Amino acid sequence: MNMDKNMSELKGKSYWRSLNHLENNAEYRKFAESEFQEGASEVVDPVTRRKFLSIMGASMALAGLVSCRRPVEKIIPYVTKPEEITLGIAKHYASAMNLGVEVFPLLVENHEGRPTKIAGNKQHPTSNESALNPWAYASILNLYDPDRAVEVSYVDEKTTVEQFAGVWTKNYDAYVANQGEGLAVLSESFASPSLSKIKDEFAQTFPKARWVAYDPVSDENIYKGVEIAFGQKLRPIYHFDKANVILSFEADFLGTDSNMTQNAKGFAEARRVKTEKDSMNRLYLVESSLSQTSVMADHRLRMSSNEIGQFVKTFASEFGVINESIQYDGRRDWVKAVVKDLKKNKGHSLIVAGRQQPAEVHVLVAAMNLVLGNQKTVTYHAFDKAVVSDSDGFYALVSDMNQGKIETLFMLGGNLVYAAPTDLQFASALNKVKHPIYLGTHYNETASRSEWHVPTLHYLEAWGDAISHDGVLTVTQPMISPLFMGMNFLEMANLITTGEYLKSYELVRKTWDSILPMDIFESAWQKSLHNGYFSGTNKPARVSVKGNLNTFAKNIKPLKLGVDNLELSYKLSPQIHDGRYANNGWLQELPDPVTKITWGNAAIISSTMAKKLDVENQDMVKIEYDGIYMKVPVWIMPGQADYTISLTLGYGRSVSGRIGTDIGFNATLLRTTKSPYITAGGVKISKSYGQTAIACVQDYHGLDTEKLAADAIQTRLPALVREATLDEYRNEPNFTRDITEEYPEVSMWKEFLYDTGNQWGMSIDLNMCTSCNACTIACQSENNIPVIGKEQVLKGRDMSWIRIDRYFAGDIENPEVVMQPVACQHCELAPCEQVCPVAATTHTEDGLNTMTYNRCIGTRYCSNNCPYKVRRFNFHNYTKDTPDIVQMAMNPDVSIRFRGVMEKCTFCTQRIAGARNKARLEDRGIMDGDIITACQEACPTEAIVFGDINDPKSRVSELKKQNRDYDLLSELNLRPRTTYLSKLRNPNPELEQHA
Amino acid sequence: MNNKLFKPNRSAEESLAPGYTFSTVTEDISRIVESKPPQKWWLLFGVAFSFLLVLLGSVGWLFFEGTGIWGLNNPVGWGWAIVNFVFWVGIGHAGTLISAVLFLFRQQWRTAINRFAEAMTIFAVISALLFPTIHVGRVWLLYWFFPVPNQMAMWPNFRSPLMWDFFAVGTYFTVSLLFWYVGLIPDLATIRDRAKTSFRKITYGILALGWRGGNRQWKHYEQAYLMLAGLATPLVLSVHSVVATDFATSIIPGWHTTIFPPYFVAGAIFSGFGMVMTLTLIARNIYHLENIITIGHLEKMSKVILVTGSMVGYSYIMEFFIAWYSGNQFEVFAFINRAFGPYAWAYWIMFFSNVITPQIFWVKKFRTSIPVLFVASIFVNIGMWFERFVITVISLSRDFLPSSWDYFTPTIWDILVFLGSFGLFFTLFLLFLRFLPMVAMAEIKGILPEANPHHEKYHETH
Amino acid sequence: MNKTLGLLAEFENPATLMNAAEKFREAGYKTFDCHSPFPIHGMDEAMGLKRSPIGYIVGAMAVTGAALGIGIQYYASVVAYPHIISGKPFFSWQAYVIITFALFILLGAFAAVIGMLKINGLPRFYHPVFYSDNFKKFSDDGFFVSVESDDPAFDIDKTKAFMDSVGGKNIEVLEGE
Amino acid sequence: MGQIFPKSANRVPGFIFVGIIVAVACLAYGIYYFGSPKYTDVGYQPEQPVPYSHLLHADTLGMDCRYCHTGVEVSAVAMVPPTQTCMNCHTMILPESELLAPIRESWNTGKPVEWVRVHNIPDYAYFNHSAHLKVGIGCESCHGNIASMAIVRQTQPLSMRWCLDCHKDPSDHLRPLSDVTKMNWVAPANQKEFAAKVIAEKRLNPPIDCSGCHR
Repeated sequence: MNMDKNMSELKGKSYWRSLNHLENNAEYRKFAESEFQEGASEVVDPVTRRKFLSIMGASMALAGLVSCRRPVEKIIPYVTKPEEITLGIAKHYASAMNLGVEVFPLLVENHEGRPTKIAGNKQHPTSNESALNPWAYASILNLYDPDRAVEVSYVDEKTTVEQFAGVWTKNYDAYVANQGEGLAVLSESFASPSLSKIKDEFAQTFPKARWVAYDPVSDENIYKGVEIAFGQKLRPIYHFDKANVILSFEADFLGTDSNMTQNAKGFAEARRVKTEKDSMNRLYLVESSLSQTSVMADHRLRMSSNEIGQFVKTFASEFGVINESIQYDGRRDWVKAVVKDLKKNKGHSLIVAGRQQPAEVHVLVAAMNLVLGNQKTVTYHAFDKAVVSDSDGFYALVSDMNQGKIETLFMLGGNLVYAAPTDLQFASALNKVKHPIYLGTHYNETASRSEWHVPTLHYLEAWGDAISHDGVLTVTQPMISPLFMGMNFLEMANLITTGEYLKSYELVRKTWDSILPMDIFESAWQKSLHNGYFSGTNKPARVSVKGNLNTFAKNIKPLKLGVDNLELSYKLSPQIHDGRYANNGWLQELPDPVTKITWGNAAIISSTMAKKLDVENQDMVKIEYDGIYMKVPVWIMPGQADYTISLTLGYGRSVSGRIGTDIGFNATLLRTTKSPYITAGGVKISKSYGQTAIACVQDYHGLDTEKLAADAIQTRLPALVREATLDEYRNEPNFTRDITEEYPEVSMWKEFLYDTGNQWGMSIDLNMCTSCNACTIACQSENNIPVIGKEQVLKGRDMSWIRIDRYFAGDIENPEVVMQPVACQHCELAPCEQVCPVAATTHTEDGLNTMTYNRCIGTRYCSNNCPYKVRRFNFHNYTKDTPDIVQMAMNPDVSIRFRGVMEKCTFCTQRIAGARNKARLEDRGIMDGDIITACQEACPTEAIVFGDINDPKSRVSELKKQNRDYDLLSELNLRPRTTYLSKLRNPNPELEQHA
Repeated sequence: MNNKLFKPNRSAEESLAPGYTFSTVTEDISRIVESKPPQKWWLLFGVAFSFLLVLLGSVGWLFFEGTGIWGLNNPVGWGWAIVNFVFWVGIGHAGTLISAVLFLFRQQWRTAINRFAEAMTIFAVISALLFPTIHVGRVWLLYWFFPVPNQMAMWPNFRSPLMWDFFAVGTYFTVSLLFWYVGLIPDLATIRDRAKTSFRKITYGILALGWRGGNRQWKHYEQAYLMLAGLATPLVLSVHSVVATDFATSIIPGWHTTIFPPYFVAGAIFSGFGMVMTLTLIARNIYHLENIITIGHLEKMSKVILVTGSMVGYSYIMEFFIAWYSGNQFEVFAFINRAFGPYAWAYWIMFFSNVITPQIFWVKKFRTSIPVLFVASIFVNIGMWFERFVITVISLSRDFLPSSWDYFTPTIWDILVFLGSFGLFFTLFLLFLRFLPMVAMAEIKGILPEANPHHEKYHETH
Repeated sequence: MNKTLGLLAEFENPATLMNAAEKFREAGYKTFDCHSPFPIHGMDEAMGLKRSPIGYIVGAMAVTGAALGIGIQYYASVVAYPHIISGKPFFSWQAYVIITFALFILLGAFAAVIGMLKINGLPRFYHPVFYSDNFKKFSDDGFFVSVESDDPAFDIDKTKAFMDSVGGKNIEVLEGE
Repeated sequence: MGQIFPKSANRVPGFIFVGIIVAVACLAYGIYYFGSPKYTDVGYQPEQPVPYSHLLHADTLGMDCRYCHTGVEVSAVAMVPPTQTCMNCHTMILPESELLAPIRESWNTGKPVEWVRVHNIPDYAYFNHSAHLKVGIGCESCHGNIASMAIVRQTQPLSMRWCLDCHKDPSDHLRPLSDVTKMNWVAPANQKEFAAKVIAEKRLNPPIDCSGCHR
């Protein structure tokens, strides 16, 4: 992208003014239809495409009549074409997304200035290649959320940003005068230099005012623990790539914990195995509820969350971190073996604990890591310009609100009326505030109780910045001028502090003026915009244990759980986070990595518990905790600790657009300030009446709990997901292929030889897949896969082109979990093709199994005959009522599928075509790496690799040469182009006999 | 070979009650077409027609809303629609079998029932063809099945069993229609010649094509009829074999079986005779044809049911054996799952109705008892529908990858369309009873003793 | 104005009809016909008719059908627009057998029916014999011999007498335009 | 008297038989002829908001296609030029012309000119201009001799069969890259060898599988 472009353009994106007309839709649509011309035809594109297919009936009813005289179609060119735009060619710009103190550096794909797809920014030092997590991927859809707040509202009347600004400036001076008495700002945690700068100014301008940051779910306990242990405010960053042995106390570091993508990358590097000679890391995991991380566990111990505290102490005393001798009657052998293993790997081991564990635990963990000399595997960094969640501050603020001490409260983001712990009664506290002012993306629970509601701009609509833990400055640049009126955090914060309404661009520039070197500012700035960052450093702090740990350790007291004294733990939803993505269809329909539940949540309990309660999946139960109760369906999961219940947060939103409202059950109702993550003891559960249907994309209502099926699965599993321990692998390197016998191949046909030109293929390393779901979402975004809603999912019609199959092996209470991503395998002898009566699915010479939507008449025979069941059918016209604005998220290079048409993974054929054409224009062949499929791009562990298997040097060929390579359902001899690398585990030999 | 079809019959009794003369045969059968239909007919017709309306309604909704209104899901891409298709096609087979195969084997008892057995075939095939048509996602593009040149330069894929189906069943329908009509010509002439009103004269006159019953015509007529029978026989066997290949050529465990074609054909004949039995008993009862359709006929049919039923039973057991013998875990599971999985109920309904029920026909008392025959025939119909359900749905619901297993539950629309197809079938059938001679008069006359020029009674007269 | 088109005589049963047929043949009548409600065994011999050629027509057409079938399939999947399908050869003849067979039967059947009608000169709605009201009975229980005026051996009086002599009843002269 | 039908009735079946055959034949031909894009699309020549003449610009003035259609060599779409492009010249040339009023209006109001699309292919068919130009397929092959048209009209069916014909054997349409925008281009005598050479050199293998155009 040409750098010498003048900024006003990038900023103004003049050609996007059109979208400001979005409110009056009629005019907007007319304009949209006109502004973008066909081939690159944009906003209207999916519509026309769909319209086309729908009238095909009429126009094709006569043989050969594809195009009878069509309605006159208009081409409307630009008036002045912005020179960085070439119609039909996507542009990529660097930007970034903030989620709390986390930064996701992005590369945003723009079609004629319309962002359609985001991916990680490879160039960015703290980015993991192009990988992201599902939240980041799906955030593009929030930009086009039809339920976004579109206007500033004052009580019930609609007004404008300017009016709001005006009103505030009036009161501003008064507050300056009284030093901000009765003024408070409540924000989410953030790591933005500009915002921190403004926060400091705020503190100066209003000494008596208060600015509190609070997240419903945060790493606060970790920070606290570290602070207690080392006496300084530090943030631990894990370097799994340097760790050979990892002990995790309920840390879901490959799942919903912070820095998941980086963690996954590091972990994968330490685990990746190319030959039987390589070594791989070992993960010990102790947890109460089966987490995503458990997929990778070599040893998993099932233990209730509060017992873990005691367990940690046991370790602590083993390491001499505390001099209290613990009577631990559990798996002593386990402790011994693990301790031994950790000690053996001093400096190359790592102990982590989950954010839900109390600070005391983290104190001990931090200390132990120090004792083990793990300076490389975990580093501690000062919070540079980051503001983190501070619960106590928040609680204090709320009590002040209750006492009417707060007159004006600015809430920057968040949705605390919904998300604040129930005992705070935040809603009623808010009523006591004279002027509650809310800056939020949606009209939601909080907005409905605020005097002012100002819409938040999407991060791709305004400027912002961020700083990652290692001090790298990252800039968030807009891709599109605001679709609706609103402000972003910077603008609002600045307005509050200075009383004047400045655009985010100026604010960011101001901050960066002070950071970037004066002399070369302009070039440095341009460079940062191009690369998306400006390199900086934040050296790890030198740490040593301060104070006596024993005292803290004392606070950890185990307690005996029982049927009527249960433990209840709250987890972040892997799909909709703390509820902020509740209105995001992609995420709602994304299956939970472990439970495979979509569109809602359930109380997860162990089968033993279920028997005691005599409940089955979907039965409603009543969960009670000090006087408050909620009714919720249960879902029985293997590996759940007995006498524990886990609930995911974020569901049961009462005010959240057309998608998120009343989906699932609100766990926050039971959440208290005393025990925000783990309510240990005092929780009661009882069977209630009725059931609630739960849309689970696998094992139909726990179908495979049925004996017959369960056995069948266990017999099939070894061949489907091939697995061995590292030692077994070393002893017989060819175990993978030996699992099934090879049949002599006899055919009645002379088969087509795919031996010339490019031959596309894919390799998926099961040893790498953490089931993070990034591929599924990335695919959905790339290929315009529709969202079909709970009913349809319940009917078993989910549309995901790449799904992640999850199987349990072994003991139902202590299962081993395996994950297997399955998309179209592009069999060379594809059984789907021969059965299609109209040749709608055929094969290309370069080995793609293509699905021609516009030829398909929908007999569904191909799907029946697909042994992998990867084909997806449009049972209804799923895109019928997709709002125009959502259609702006559609990828113009992929057709929208109409009702009655089969669809499936195409190996991103549009990207292949693009690369082929690019190569042609540059007079060269396609090179390895030219084509990256959406799923590959998204994979944080590089488990998925796509390429030319006809080129022996390509990455994919290299992988397929490995001795762990195998075909799924090889006995069918379909010659799939997607092959798998078998899974390995690295158990501790000393523990195996016990396990 | 001697191409005289209606050899005089030494013992016409077993095919026809004694005491019939040419004119009484004509009278008894033609009367039905000429007189107002009885109450019962109106009653049945009313019911049938209202079901037909249900069909039209639900198909309309189906076209509007898409196949999503059915209970189909991802593993189970074919549900009741295909089940019904196979069910109806199967029914059809008895008709052709009776008229063509029994004809070639010189089974004279066929003459009493072949006419409406053939009619049944045609209407059954119509009901059958309905389903593949409506079950596709985009009905308006069905014409892509036809190999016609077009601007897309596209042609159908002749490797697809559905394509085979399209041709096989299409041919089957056409041939059955021709066969039926050819058989009708002499009887239409009879109705024409008895006609009182000019309207009837003209309509039946046109339909009869000016038939004069001259021997010069009979000669070619018989030859043609024989030819049609000869062509229809391999056809009828092939058609259901082809339908079987829809399943047999796929790779789904429980479908991928070489036994399917013969087993489907046996099943088809079985179900067909079941339906003929049901219909015969109804027609017999409405029009009091006890003398023309005698217990003898019914008994013979029940014997066929017994035989084919046992063949089907054999296949069921054989499937299990082969699955076990193949040692292929997927195959083995597919069958165990049928009998003991979540759909076990369906399997056992099928097994009881198709294998156990017919066994009662070892006893003559049952073979000759109208109520027993009726109930049994109903059971056969039910059982055979479930056989197709078991094959189609159960196999699909649990194939290779357990992750994709799911359970199929029909919606109201599945049910309405199915019931509706009965409406279509019976409406057509009742109209046939009303307006066309339901028994082949010419053929009946042909087997009367008097039909033989060398009959002793004539020689006395000399 | 009415002209004589032929003669019609009724016989009471198959036996007499058959015996009459033999007589007519011996008397050298060529185009006379015996009408009966059902085909009578041995009548062809009695009338001295040759075997019907329909079999050959059917055979010929059936083979044409088969050729057509395999032809279409070859053209479509090898010549017109070859697609790679399940890695099978473009000409997967094994898969083409069924449709070939279906067309074999289809055209055969059409040949049988159309051939039969053609040879029998059907449909023919108007025919001299229909002038006789009595003739109606042929489709019920009547047995008739008709001799048309174009028969070389036809002579109104002689034939009438001959009919009477071989036992014909209610002999009628068929007259019409 | 027993005759139901008059003697003439005997001829009716014959007539009907022949009639049906004739009718079917006509219908088939009718659909084949009137239904094909050759009939429905070729010759489509809509009125344009501005009487822009390719004849004048491309032929008389000899402007190259690529002056206005800038996307054609780099992108899937050739791109209809923005008003700006017109104004580049028409601020000086005929600045007052009545005919150019819509252009000036668009320039002043910023409201684009609404041209009527002439060459249109279904949205599910992905055509790429740059790919075709790069291998030496001339504009003329698909658009006809645009330079000879005062008002643009469609000269080719643009039907799938038509595309495939060329994809199966492009040799008649391959030109030296220098000539792609030439109009009235006549193939040299050695066209066949030339084409063969190009195909070999560029390893041309125009896709005829579905995903070549449909995604």
